[in-house]
Amino acid sequence: MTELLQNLINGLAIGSVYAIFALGYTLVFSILGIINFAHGAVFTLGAYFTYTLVVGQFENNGLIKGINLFPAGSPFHGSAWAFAAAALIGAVLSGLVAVVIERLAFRPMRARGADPLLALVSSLGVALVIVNLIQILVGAESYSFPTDIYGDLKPALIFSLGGKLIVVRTVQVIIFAVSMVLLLILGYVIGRTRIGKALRAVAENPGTASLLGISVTRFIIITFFLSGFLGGLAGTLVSTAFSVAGPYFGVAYGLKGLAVIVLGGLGSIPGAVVGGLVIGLAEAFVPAEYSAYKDAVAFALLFVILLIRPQGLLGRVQIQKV
Amino acid sequence: MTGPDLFKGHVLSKGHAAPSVPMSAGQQVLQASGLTRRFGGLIAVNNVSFEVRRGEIFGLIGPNGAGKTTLFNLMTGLTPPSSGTLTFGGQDITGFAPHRVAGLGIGRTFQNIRLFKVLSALENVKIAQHARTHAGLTQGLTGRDRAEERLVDERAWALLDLVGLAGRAGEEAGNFSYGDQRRLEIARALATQPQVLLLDEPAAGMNTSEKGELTSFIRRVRGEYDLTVMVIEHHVPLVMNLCDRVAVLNFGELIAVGDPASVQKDPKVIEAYLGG
Amino acid sequence: MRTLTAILALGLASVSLAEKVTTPLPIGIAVAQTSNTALLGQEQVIGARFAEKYINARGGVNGTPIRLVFQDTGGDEAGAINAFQNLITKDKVVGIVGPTLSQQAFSADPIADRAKVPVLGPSNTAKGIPQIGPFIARVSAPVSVVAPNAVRTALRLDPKIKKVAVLYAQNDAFSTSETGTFQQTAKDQGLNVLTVQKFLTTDSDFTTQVTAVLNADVDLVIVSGLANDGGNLVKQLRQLGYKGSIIGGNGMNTSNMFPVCQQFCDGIIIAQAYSPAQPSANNQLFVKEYSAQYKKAPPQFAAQAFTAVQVYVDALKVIDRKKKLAEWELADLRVELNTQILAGKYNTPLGVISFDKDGEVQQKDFYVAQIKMKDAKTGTFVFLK
Amino acid sequence: MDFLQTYGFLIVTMLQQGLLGLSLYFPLMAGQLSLASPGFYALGGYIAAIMLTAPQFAGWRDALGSWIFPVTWLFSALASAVLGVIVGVPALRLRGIYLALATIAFVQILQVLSLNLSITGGAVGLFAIPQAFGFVDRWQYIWIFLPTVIVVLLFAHRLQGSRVGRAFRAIREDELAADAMGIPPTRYKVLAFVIGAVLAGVVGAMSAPFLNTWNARQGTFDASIAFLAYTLIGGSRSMWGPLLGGALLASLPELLRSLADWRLVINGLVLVVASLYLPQGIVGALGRLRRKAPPQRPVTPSTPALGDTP
Repeated sequence: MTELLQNLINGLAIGSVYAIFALGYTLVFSILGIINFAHGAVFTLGAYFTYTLVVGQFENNGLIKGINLFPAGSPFHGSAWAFAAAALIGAVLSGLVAVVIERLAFRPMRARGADPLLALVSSLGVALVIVNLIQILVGAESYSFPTDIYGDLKPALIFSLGGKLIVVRTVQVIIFAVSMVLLLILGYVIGRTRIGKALRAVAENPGTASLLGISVTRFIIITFFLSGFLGGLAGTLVSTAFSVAGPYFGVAYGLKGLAVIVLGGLGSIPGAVVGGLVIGLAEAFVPAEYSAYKDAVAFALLFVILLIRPQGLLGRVQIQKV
Repeated sequence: MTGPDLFKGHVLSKGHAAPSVPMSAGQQVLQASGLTRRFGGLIAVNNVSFEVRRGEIFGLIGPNGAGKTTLFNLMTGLTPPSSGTLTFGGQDITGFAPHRVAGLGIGRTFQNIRLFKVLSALENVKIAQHARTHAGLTQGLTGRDRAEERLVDERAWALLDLVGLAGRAGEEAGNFSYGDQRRLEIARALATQPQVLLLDEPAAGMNTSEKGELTSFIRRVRGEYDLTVMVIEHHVPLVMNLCDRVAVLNFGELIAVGDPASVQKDPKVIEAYLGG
Repeated sequence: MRTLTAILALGLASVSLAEKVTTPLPIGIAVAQTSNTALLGQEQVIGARFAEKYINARGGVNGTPIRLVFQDTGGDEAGAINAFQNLITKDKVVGIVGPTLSQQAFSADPIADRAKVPVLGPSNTAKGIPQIGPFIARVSAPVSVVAPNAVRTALRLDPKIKKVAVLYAQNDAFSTSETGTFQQTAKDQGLNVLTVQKFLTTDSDFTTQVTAVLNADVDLVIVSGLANDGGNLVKQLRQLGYKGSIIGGNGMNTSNMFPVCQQFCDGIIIAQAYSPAQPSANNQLFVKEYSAQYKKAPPQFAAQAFTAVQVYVDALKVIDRKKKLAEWELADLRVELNTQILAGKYNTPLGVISFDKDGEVQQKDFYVAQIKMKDAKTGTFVFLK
Repeated sequence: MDFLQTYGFLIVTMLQQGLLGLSLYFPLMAGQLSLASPGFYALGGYIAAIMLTAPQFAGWRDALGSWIFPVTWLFSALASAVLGVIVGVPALRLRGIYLALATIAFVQILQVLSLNLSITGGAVGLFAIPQAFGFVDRWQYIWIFLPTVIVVLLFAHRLQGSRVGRAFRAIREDELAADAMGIPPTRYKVLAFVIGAVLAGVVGAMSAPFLNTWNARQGTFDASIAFLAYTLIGGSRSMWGPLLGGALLASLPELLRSLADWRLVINGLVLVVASLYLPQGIVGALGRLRRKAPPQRPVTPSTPALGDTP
């Protein structure tokens, strides 16, 4: 029983990060029908941006040092607000990078009406460039955020239940809360606002949308910005919980994110959330002695769900007109 | 007028041609009973029963959305029926996969033309001979398919001749005009060596003189190849001119079957077409 | 079949033209400068570069300077083979230091062995590396001899230790073989291994493993992992309230771990093949100059790369005294160099080392250190006698 | 000679990667985007590595001598075919990107398995693999890989002109229409998938001695994407495309070797630029320069002209 509860907590925390990360993937897919492999690299970038702004110190192996926005002695130094500001700026910068990626690596392809699969290769190229640039600029080391990043909060809440310990890490709570708030905001934006309705119209049918006077290009840019923002923020959240684990940090998330969006249904926004939580929970419930197989869980689930329900948990069936 | 030696007496025909069901003129070839298809809450085809007799040209008409194409899809296995049965020459073929249906001898064209667009006209017609040939991977790799390949090639050219496209055999099918694509699609359907040919709006997009040519063309192939033809068509004069019998579908239900003249006078048909 | 085989194998029989040795003396460094293995590789690059400067400033090989030729192996097997072949035929090096990973060594070392080019593995610790061939040796001691010291030291520091949890990165070749040694040592010492947990070097969330450790209520945790995952694991263990002792494997013997586990690194007992505290004059000079340049004590990977270069230079000095290096044919020199490497004794930053007939390093001193953190950023490995 | 010593491995690697590109091409002939090749490549390599190193097979090795190598290829081919059918039959019901993702999942699952099993040597993998036919230098493996490339190209060429090849093309262009024209899609999709699987498996078996070692890093997601890049950048509509793409992209990091740290950055840029400006792939772009000869009508006087009515 306690184990169940513990697994539930762990699964929800990691699952909520998978969810906001995967949302970025799925937004782009829903609009353009392409999978942007550079999303994992943007995730990594987000973490590095925030770290650079907050801590501003890298070791010797790279070419640049960081910029500390809140150096010691400045008013916000070491406060949770400084961190929140840095995380936000980091996410915005990630969003801008995503927009640049769209401009350079996707738009020329779209103009030509090329095979959407080529976008896979193109975005892989972008990921390769980003990851290796990070390595050249700041080196391959890992970094952790300072432990006081969330102010005076205790690192964890530990209580005993029926003789067994239950551990709730503060970062887990923060990650979960931030993710949920973000999802609610996003849900509102997409479900209720004009921008959201337009986005859905573009996703539904780019042709009709442009007839309705919606500038498709503008919405693609907005979509990429949102996608990069979410990816970058997910990177920051994960790295505060664990560490900024080197330039290749995002690759594993990129791959798992893929499993998440297919599980939930490609292009489905609630699907990304459900998929993220399902995979997070499934991994948490892998018994410790089989933890070696944990990474196979997401993919086994993916394989099975594709065979039973190819459109994913919440995806819609595409009816082919004969 | 005898049909050229395209399907009969051919080396290829031995054992590979559609199993010939003993049928004499006027005997039923296809029989649908109670065919029904639902999509979600919508009933596209509702309890439709009819029969098609050997050698006739059987027209299927009805307003847009009446379920004509769905009925074709049910008959060729592209869509499995929700209920009802379909027999072909006495054999129950309900729920058969499309390639099995084609193999048994029901060929078809598509309302929205589904040629293999980037492949040449010649290749389109060669591909459709699949069920009538048998060379497997090993024969293909070892060159033991040469005799068969030559015949496939000859037959493909002959079919292109038949529809007047032999001069453009190497061109990509997608580059052809609308009318030529329709004709190529008929040639392709004929290449499957059908006993029954289903044509889904073969005259769509054609002008009056082309329509006239099409009518005589369909008649001619029917005679030459001993076919039974079923055709969906909107253009009423064409249907009346071409078909031996006509069935009318409205909102998924069969409202009339008979010779063109009597169907045209049927009050239910008039109501369906004029609205009410 | 046999004749066919002979013909195929002969092909263009290896008629290699006689070539003299070039100066400055080229020594090949084939380590991972790109890919996610670069975290280890870049330390090796620094260590080797430093050795080149250090040695040439002291007259190189009896007056002849050395020149290191770097070829990136990337993180994969094919990259390692390409790097080796470039070094052997294009760069005409006298010997090679590399590659970074044991898996790459299994792939690339046979190439050098067949070409009769000596190889010194700077960081390959898996079983079977020196046995690849007569030209393959390594300066990195296998895990089986390094790890047990740490357990013994931990027991000396806290004789009450009884219950142990073992954790290891199961996708890392080094960690999986190290954990076997740790578990065996723990049993030999009469300890009770209550739980064995696996993780991946790519993992970042260790809540599951940590909870299992806390529930087992152990007083010693032994972690075999690399800097990032190991550091993260320790951080999470401490954050979640684990109070007992922690032993870190050799993969965590790097100051790269400090930015990851920060103040929580404090107290980790680490088995070391290299310690900056090693008292030899040689090492102290190395540490002093290295720290002056890089503002931190040399990590093990850098020290081992340095050592490998030094071994080449020391062996070359001996050969040079017998017959001037410039007079050697390259192919002969490589063979002679290999013989000399295995014959010699070297006073390196790792202490005094020599090699057995297979090429396995015979290291006198192993070390156990405990990490002491001054603050969240800076810490030191404190040598435990 | 020095050239062969230095670049021999690279040249053979180019052929090897070209072959792996081709292993994606066969399913693509039938319109199936499968990224499962690295899984079969890994499987084939493991089978060869185990047969060549495990003590249980010592008797076989003694009895067979150099024949053991072709035997490993055969076993890898068989195992890949069987696994290909087991995976292919359910997975090939999926289309497009969904199939691609399912096959990626398959590769991932195999990789986790090979990391955890003892027979595959865990994370260290298998090593000290004997050299095929007593080869010493890497370039000598050209005697295995070059004939394989030629055989595979001949195979692909014959296949394309045959009834089976036509069926593949028909399914690629329009699965539904192909079905309605009498072609059973599932059977041919599985066939195309299995051909690709067998090729990848055999290349794996040949590569284990070539690389001297085999481990779980051989069949990864990265490899899936690399093979896809070979095919798309080389050109997916001609057998020359994946071969050329594999050879070029495999050699690119080596050609850029002098750039050291920057080489993967440039490599990435090349991928972006190539996919942007060569949408049909290199071979596709070249193909547009060349006009195809119109098909020749067979001269068979016995056939009566069909359109004529007497």
